Order: sequence, then C-alpha cells, then structure tokens
Amino acid sequence: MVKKLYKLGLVVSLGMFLFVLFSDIHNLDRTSKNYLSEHYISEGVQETGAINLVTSVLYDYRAFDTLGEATVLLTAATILAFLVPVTKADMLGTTFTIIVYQATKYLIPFIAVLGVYVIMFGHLSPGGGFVGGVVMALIPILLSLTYGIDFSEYKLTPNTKKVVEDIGAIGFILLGLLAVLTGNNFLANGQAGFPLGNAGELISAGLIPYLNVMIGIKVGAGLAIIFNSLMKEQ
Amino acid sequence: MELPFVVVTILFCLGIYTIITQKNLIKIVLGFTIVESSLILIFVLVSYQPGGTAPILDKAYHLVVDPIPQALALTSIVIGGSVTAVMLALVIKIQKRYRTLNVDKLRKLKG
Amino acid sequence: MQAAIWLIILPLLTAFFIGISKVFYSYKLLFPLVTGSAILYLYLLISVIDHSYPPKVYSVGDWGLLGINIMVDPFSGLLLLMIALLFLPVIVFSLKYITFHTHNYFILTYIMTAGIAGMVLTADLFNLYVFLEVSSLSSCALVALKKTNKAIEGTFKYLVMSTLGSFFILLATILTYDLTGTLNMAEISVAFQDIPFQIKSILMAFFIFGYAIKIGLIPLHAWLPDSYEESPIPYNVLSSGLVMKSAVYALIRVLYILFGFDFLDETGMLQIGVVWGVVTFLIAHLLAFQQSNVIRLLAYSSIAQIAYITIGLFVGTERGLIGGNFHILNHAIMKGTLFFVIAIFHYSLTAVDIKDLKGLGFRFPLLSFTFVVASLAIVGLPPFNGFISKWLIVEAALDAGFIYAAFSILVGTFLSLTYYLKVIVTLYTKTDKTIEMKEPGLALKLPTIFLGSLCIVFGIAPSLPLSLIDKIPTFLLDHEEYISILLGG
Amino acid sequence: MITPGLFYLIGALLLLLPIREKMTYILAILMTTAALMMTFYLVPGDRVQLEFLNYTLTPVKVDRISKLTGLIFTFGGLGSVIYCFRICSRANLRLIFIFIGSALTVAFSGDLFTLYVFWELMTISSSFLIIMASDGTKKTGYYYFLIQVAGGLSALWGVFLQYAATGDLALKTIEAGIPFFMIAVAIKLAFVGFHTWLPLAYGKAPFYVAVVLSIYTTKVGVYVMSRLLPGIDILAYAGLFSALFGIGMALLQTQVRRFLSYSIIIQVGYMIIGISMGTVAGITGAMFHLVNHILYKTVLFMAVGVVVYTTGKDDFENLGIMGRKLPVTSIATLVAFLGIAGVPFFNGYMSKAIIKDAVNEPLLTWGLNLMSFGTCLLFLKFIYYAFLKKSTISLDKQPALSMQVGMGLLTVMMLVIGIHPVWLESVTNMDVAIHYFDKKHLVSGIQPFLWSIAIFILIKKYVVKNYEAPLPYDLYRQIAKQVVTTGYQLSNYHDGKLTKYLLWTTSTLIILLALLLF
Repeated sequence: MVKKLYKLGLVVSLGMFLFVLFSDIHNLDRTSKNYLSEHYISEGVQETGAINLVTSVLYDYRAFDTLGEATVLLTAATILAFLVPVTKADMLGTTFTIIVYQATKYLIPFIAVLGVYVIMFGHLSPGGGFVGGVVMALIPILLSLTYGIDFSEYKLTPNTKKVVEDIGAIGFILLGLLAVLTGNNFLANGQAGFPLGNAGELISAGLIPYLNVMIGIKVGAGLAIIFNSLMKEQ
Repeated sequence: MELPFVVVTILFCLGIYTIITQKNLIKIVLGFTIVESSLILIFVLVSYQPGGTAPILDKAYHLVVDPIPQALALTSIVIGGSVTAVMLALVIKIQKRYRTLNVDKLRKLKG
Repeated sequence: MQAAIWLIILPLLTAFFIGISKVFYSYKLLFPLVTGSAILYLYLLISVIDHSYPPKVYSVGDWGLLGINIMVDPFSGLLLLMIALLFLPVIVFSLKYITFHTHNYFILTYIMTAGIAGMVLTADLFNLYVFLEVSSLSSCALVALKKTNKAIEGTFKYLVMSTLGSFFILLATILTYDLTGTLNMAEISVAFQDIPFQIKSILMAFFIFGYAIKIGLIPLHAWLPDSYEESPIPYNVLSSGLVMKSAVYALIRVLYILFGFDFLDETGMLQIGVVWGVVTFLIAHLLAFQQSNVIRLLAYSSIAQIAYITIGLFVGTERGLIGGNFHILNHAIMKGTLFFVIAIFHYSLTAVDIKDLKGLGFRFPLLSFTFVVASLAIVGLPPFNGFISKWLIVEAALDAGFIYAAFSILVGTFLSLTYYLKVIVTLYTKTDKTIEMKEPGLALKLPTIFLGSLCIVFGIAPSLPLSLIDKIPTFLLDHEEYISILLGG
Repeated sequence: MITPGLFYLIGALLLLLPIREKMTYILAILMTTAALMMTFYLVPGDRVQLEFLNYTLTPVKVDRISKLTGLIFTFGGLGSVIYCFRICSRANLRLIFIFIGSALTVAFSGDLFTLYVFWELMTISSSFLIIMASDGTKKTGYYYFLIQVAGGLSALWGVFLQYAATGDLALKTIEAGIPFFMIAVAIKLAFVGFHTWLPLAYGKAPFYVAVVLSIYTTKVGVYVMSRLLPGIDILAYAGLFSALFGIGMALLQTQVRRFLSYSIIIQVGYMIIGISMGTVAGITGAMFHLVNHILYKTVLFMAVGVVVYTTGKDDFENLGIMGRKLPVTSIATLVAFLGIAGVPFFNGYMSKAIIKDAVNEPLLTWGLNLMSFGTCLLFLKFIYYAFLKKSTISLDKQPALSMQVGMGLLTVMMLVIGIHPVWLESVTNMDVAIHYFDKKHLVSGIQPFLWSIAIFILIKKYVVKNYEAPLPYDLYRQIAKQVVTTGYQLSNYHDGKLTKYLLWTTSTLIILLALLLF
C-alpha cells in the first residue's frame, strides 16, 4: 500500500513539474517569430518544388532524419525476423466465408493503386512515402489475415520482402549520392541542379518523388515483415 | 490553450504510472504507447496555430500551421512504432519461454 | 569534408548490402564485404580525424542553417578515434567468433556504428535523437542475438529502460523546438539565453535523465549488467566502448553547448554531477566485487569507470575535461581488451564464471598477460594508460575544490583492485582439471593483443592522444566559438 | 646519463627473448654488474630532466644519499640475482629484474611522479612474484598487493596534496599531506600496526622471493622516508615502540623466516630513529645502517633459503643442518650474526655507533641499547638452534653453487665494511667524523652483546622454547569483511525485478528535478 502511494506520489509530482513547465512555456512572452518555419512556409515551395510542406521538410530540408528513421524501421524488421521463429506459421484457425476471400482478392488491386497514388503524389497532396508504404503493406497483411501466413509468404517470401526493403534503403542513399556525383552535398536536391519543375505537377520537385518511392517500398516491405513476424506462432 | 496541456500532462503521467505499476508485460508496453501518444500530441500542440490549415500550399498562400513538428512527429511515430514492435516481439518470446506475462517472474538475471 | 558524411552512409550501405547478399549469396560475399568496408571505413575515419581541427561544418542537402548540419570538431574527433581503434578489431574478431545469425550480427553492428557516428557528428538536436534511437535499437537487437532466456530477458529490460530515457529526451527536444523555433544546436544555444531559468532547468533535467539512463549511472544502471550478461561478447566491446560513450558524448554536447557552462554552474549541476559520479563508482565497485560472472563484473566495472569520466567532465575545468576525455578513450581500450580476452576464453571453453577461469593463465600465457595488463590499467596503476587519465581527473578535481571526489577516486581505485585481483589470482591458480578447448586462431588473438598493447603505449606516451584531446576544452567551456563556427558555416 | 635501474628493466625485456639457459645467466650477471658499475661512476649532482604531460620531471637525480642507496641496491641486486637465477623460473627472474629496476629508479628519482610510478611498479612486480610462486601463496599475494596498493594510494594522495599546496613535484621535504606520506611509508616500513603483510609475505613466499623482497621493500621505505619526512621527533619514539614490538613478536615465532621478518621490523626501528633526528649525522647513520642491514639480513635470509632448499622446511629445528653440513652457509651466518649483534669489527657496529652518537635523548639512548640487547638475545636463539643444539635433520640435496657464490659475495662485503668502516664513507664522500674504534664506542658496542650472552645463559629455557604463535588480530580483515557484507546486501537489492528498477529510475528523475529547481 505504501509502495503504491509512493508510486502515485512520484507520478503526481512528475505531473506537477510537467505542468509547471507547460504553464511557464505558455506564459512566455513570445514576440520573435519562428523564422525557420516562416521561411519554410514562404520559400519552401520555390526552393523544393513540393507543395506539401511536410514532404518538403521530410525529404528535402531534413531528409537525413528520414534516412535515420528508415534505418530504425529496418532494424526493427531485422530484429523481428530473427527473434520470432520462422519455422511454422499458423493463424488462429479461423476460416472465413467465401465472401471474405473473394472480396480480399478484388480489394488488393485497389489497395495497390491507392498505395501507389499516395506515394507518387506525396509531394502534392497529404501522404507520402510513409503513408503510402503503410497502405502497400496492407496487401501482404490482408493476405495473411484471410488466407493465412503460409499463403502470404508463398506469394511474397520473407526473403523477397527483405531484399525489397534493403533495395529501398539503398536506393534512398544512392539518390542522395547522386548529388555528391554532381559535386554537391549529400541529399542536395534543388541546389544540385535537379529540375524542380513547376510546383504542382507530378514530375516536379526534383528528387523528392523518387525518394518517396524508395521510402514507400521500404516502409511497405518493413511493415509487412514486422506484421508477419509478430503473427507467427510456433 | 491550457486544456490541451493538461490533457497531455495527464496522458504522459498516466503512461508513466502504467509503466511503473503494472505487472503485466503487455500493459507495460501499452504504457509506453500511451506516453508516446502524449508526446505526439505535444508535437501537434507545438505546431498548432489558431486558424491554420494543413501545410499544403496548393492554393494561394494563407495561414498554415508549422510544418516542421509535423514532419518530426511522423519520424517519431515510425520510431515509436518500431520500438513497440520490438517490445511486443520480446513479450511474445518471453511468454513462450517463461510461460508467464508477469514482469516479476523475469528474474533469471540478478546480482 | 565530404568524407564526414560517408562515415554515416558507408556502414548503412554495407548493412543493407549484407542484407541483400544474405538472400542471394549466403556466406560467399560476407567476408569480403565486411572486411573491405571496415578497412575503407578506417581510412575514412582517419582522414576525418585528421581534419578535425579547426572544426568544419558540412551541410546535408546544402541547406545551411535551414537543414541538418554535421560538424567535425576535436570532441567528435575523439569519439571517431575510438571507433577507428575498436571497429576493425571487433569486425576481425567477430568474423571468427560469431557463428550464429552471422549476417544479422554484422547488419546490426554496422547500423549501430552508423548510429553512433551520426550521434557524434550531428549538430542538430532532433537528428541526435534519431541516431540515438538507431544505435540503441540496434544495440538492443545485438543483445538479443543469442535468443537464450537470459538474453531475451536482458533485452527486454534494456529496451524498457532505454525507451523510457528516450521519451524524456524526445520531450525535451520538442519543447526546445517550441521555445526556440529551431533545431540547430548553435541557434538553440543563442536563443536559450533569453529563456527563463526555471524552464531551462526542467528541460536540462529531462535531458540529463534521458542520457543518464543510457550511460548507466546508479541508480539508473540496473539494466546494464543484465543486458551485458548474455550478449555476444564482441558486441560488449562496442557496447561499453562506444554505445555508452556516445551517450556521454551526447550529454556533454547538450549540456555544454546548448545550456552553456555558466548555466551549469548556476544551477549547481556541476556539483550534482560530481556527487552522482562519486556515489556511482563507490557502489558499483562494491557490487562488482560480489559478481561471480566475469562479464557482469566487467559491466559493473564499466559503470564505475563511466562515473570517473562523469566526474572528470563535470568538474568544469579544462584539466578535468581533458582527463575525462582521455579516460573515455582509455576505458574503451582497456575494457575492449578485457572483453576480448574473456571472449576468447568463452570461445575456447565457454568459461564466463570466475571459477571456470582457473589455470587459464598457464594455458594462455600471452592472453592472460594481456588481461593482467588491461586490468591493472583499468584499476589505475602505473605505468598504464588508465593511471594517466585518473591522475588528470584527480588533479583537476582537487584543483576545482572537489576534494572529497578526488579522495574517493583513490578509494575507488583500491576497491577496484580487490575484484580485478580476484580474477587475476584465479587465472593463475593451478587446476587438475583437464581442459578441453578449441584453439583460438590468430584472428581472435591479434585484435586482443593490438588493444592490449595500446594500454601500454598510451601509458608511456600519453601525448599521442592528448594532442587531439588538448583541443577539446576550448570548444566546450566556452561555447561561443563552437556556435560561431556552426552559424558561420 | 641514465638511471641504473634501466639496466634491470632492459634486462627484464631481454629475458623475453628465447635464449638458452646459459645465456640467461650471462645476461643476468652482465646486466647486474653493468648497473653496479654505472652506479659507482655516477657523480652526485647529475640530473636528467624530462617533459611529461605538463610537468617537468626529473627521473634521475644523483646525490650522496641516493648514490649510497643505489650502490647497496645494485650490490644486493648482484648478490641476490646470482643467488637465485639457478633456482627460479625465467618468468620470476623477469619479475625480479623489474622489481629491482624499479627500486633503483625510486632511489634515483628526483620528483614525486617518478617516485610514485616506480613505487607502484615495485608493488606490482613483487606482488606477482608472490602470487605466481605457488598455489599456497595466492591469498598472501592478494593481501600483500592490497596493502601495498593502499600504501601507494596514500602516497599518491599525499603527492596530490603536496602538488596542490606547492605547485611543485620536486622530491624534497614534504609540506602538505604529511599524514598520508606517513601512512604510505609506514606500510612500506612495516611499522607496528601496518606490519601485518610482512611476516605473512616473507614467511609464505618462496625463499628466493623473500631474499629479494627483504633487500628492497622496507629499505625503499627507509630511503623515501629519509627524503620526505626527516626530522619528525615523534617518529623516533614510534620507531622505538615498533622495534620493541618486533622483539616481542620475534621471540614468539617458530618459523625462521617469520622470525627474520620481525627482526626486520626491529632493524628498521634503528633507521627510523636515525632519520627522525633530522641531523646529517642521524640520517647518514640511518643510511649506513640501511647498507649494513641489507647485507646481513640478506645473508641471513639466503642462509635460511639454503636450509629451506636443502631440507624443505624453515622451522628452527631445521637450522641444525647448518653447523654440520653447510660450511659456507655457516660462516656467512656467523658473520651476519656478529654484524647484526653490533659486535665491533663487524659491519653492524659502525652504523649503530653513528646512530647512537646522533641521538641525544636519554630515553632514546636507552631504547637503542635495549634494542641491541634484544636483537642479540633473539639471534642467540638462532645461533643456538643452528650450531649448539643437537639435530637429526639430514640433507635432501646439496645447495646450488650459485647460491653460495651470491651469499659469499655479500659476506665478503660485510667483512670489508666491518674491518674498515671508513672505506664506506670514502666511497660515498660522507664524512661523519667519528672514531669507530676508540674506547667509548667499543665499550658501548660490545656491552649489549656481552649482557645478552649472560642473560641468554640464565634464561635459556625461556628463550629457546617453541612458543605458540598468538593468533594475529587483523583490523584490516575485519574492515574488509564489513565492506564485503555491505556489497552483498547491495547486490541483494538487485533481484532482477524490473518494476523495482523502474521505481528507482523514476525516483531519480524526481530527485533530479527537485535538486535542479530548488
């Protein structure tokens, strides 16, 4: 009982500190504007060619972060691939009616199209590599859910997914290195002379769409690996 | 503007409380996801601007929210998701090996 | 400074290519890929370290202050030097030692190295967090590599603790962005001057707490020995040599650059740091004496050594920073040697308990001698390298008025001798048991002896690394210069 | 110019080469002789300076005292290396070389840094000599190492205090941190209360190790004390007390080597008294006594070593072998006995006379007389067992020639010094202006000896009796036990419960926040 009260006390005092911090920040008199975001908002479209500013931040201004997070995802996929046994897979034993199987079959092309759309239009509309990747990952996940993991992995073996994931990551780095080839810094886009095109068109914003594609491939494959690994049972 | 901060604080503390009091491994992992959600909520709060819209400038320039925290939030969601996935995998593994989800039974390493 | 970015990309590329080669070529490509890239990496590291003074800024994506910058200065040069000294030996060692999940081991090792290199080089607060996650998640994965019960349990504890720390770092990072509107360390540092004291202190507490978990200061240390115990031992070399040190590095970077020395002095963080260090190493030494497993013993010893480093870095004088940084380097070398020797014992006869080591001193004379040298060095006896750095730390602590800390370090030295001597004496105790063992090859012995000889070389000629380390304090004690270089670049 | 210790250190390195056994002997003799010659031709006033870190170090600095110490160290090194190179393994010979080399470097060091480094190197090498010797000596070695390192660290702390107070690392009389230097020196000197390691180490270690250790360990302490802490009056009484304690303890021993180690404590008492006088005469007398003591105590240890070598044990009973089967050893023992007893025309006499002259307090003079008397009495026991008592011990094997050569070398030197003490003064340019062989000194020198013979005959049965050695109460072991118990309890808290660890973590966060805010 004392222990529980002590724990409660700890958390409450942490909450107090947090609250003090938040209210201090809130009460702070902030006259100076946030020049970085101002710059991104006012110049971002010209500088990167992408209408979606989040994409321009993710794949251009701070593309290096994206490389890092892609690596984290890949690491997680790698861990799950070796941590959870690859031997035998079994799905709860549920069988569905034929409606589910047929619907899944017909749904998959639509999902694929949606995924490709979200990835390709990442610099123009809400979405991008991550979101599109997640959508793409739905395909193997749906397969696993309805037909069982065996079928899903027969269609797309874990090795294939792993290779696709690696190719996505390597592709990202290689695209970044394109700028180095032209004598600029890593991951440079507009500065390295890649045509930014007209903002708002599909082929615009230099490297951003291609980076989006790479991340999309990577995230899709990675999530599929993670999901399947977590579902597997001995 | 005060209320969201209160919510965030409560969420954060709730998560921490879950982590330090719960014995069930799954619940501990859930605690981590709660804390993570509260952090992402902070990202949203930080970028919030009264009257702003999503930072997609397909129409003429008008008031949009700060795009940077949104990008950062995306990154931290992915990182948090990966970490949670790894944690869950470990929990599965522990359940297989130790036949329990009680955190106090994980006591092979001590001293 | 194009080479600097390659320090992060090359290991990543290698890791991804190993992933592909695993599917198509199995083991055929592994050896050339791994060694070739390690050697190339060594070359890159040396060329970057060579140009670390005066500091240089490299802007990723050519965005200048709008994007992410990476910066090479003497402090990061020191950490890169440690990678240079440890990485190739570990890779050579692992090629022979690791027989399970070989591909995954190398993929994760390379990703971890990339993460550490990223943490060391980056000058962006959020990027620092991302690379911290890269290194700690891959490091977790390496702990779990053996998949034994203990390994899984250790990994879970490690992951829970380290994620808890990361949350606070992330929280502090977001709020820092909210307060300053930027993520570039130099700009934050400038903007921080107008932020009220209270906010800054709470943020600093979050940063310190987050990194201290990864460093393993007592009482945040409990995951550390657990995670060491069942992990592949060559990984432990990197773990105690680089993962812990990169967290120390990040902490010092954040504290000294973001908050500045004056603020640390004002809040009393310097005193807290020193006291914390003293408590940590005294307890860690006592705990280490109780261990029967050599790896756990070494883990506790790592905690204690990190505490010495903490004291050196928090004393707040130039000499203290030099001593602390020198000890960072020395500890990596000494602990690396010790882990290598234990790894060879484990490889040859799966011995990790102290009592299993009986008689090995006569079985492996050269390796045991290396062990003795490294342990005497880590205890802090002359004429080895650990002595020099401890001397510098004690002298600095005394100079700065931390008399109790200086005295406790000597007490700690005595305590650490008690348990290292226990191991040494066991090594040289004769036993009747006939030992069945695998003969360790040159690939295992060579890295061990290389690191072991460094213990003596740096002890007799400390000026070799000190010529680099001597330049560090100027950029930490007075962050103006660092800031101006970063802003100007 | 280099320090003579370097010859030994290089010798230790050269011994790593895979050379044949004969070559090892030649190498050992060559190196030791070279060091002796080098020391002989050193000129007082020479010094070498070196930049290290940001200090200016003086690794070599020669003056008369250090030259005298160096001479006897190298001479003792020559004798002991010859004595033991046939009987010890090459690894041990290497350690002995490192040990002697660092002791010599300490004797010639001109700054505290060098002194500390080589002081610790001595500790390390000697501890490993004991640890590696056999399985029985592991615990002894462990204990020895810890105590010596404790002393070393105490000295280190003193060095730091001295450096912080004066900003100077030069080797001179200490101004700050005197208590810590005192502890350090006291441990090396085996002062009463800090002596626990000495009988343990010398009694358990192999005899050749004891021979080498007995030459250097305590004597380096004496040398360092003469350098850093001369003229502290109170120490004279402490030295006297320590010596009397040594007499008492020595009487109770049954093992000859333990007996000899307590006798070291007595003899060191003389040196402490001499140094504490602080006068030139006192210090010179102490240094001469150091020379003499090294000679006769080493010979005694060597003789006991021969006994151990030939009969396997070092009980008093086994000494009986000496009088009948080992002529060289017997002569050497007799000479050493007369020397330690301070009989005129033997070496101990001269330095005891100088010290007695330097002391001008009646209490201390009486103390000195008592010490001489006690020493004589103790060694009469030794002589009794060696030559007078009937014994049935038989030889297992003949002593090696090299052992006898090494012993003979030192015996000859003893005789030379005894008969012509002025020679020692002239070699080292130290003039103490004393007539050794006038009536006053002769009488005061011979008196305790004669008295002790008389008393010995009177109370013989009490002296030669085999007492049961008292169980030593060791404070340090008690403290260690406490520390280990604390560690055990701390370790119990780490019971693997993740919730507990998380609780610690969160509490730390709150404490940290509170500390930083308030």
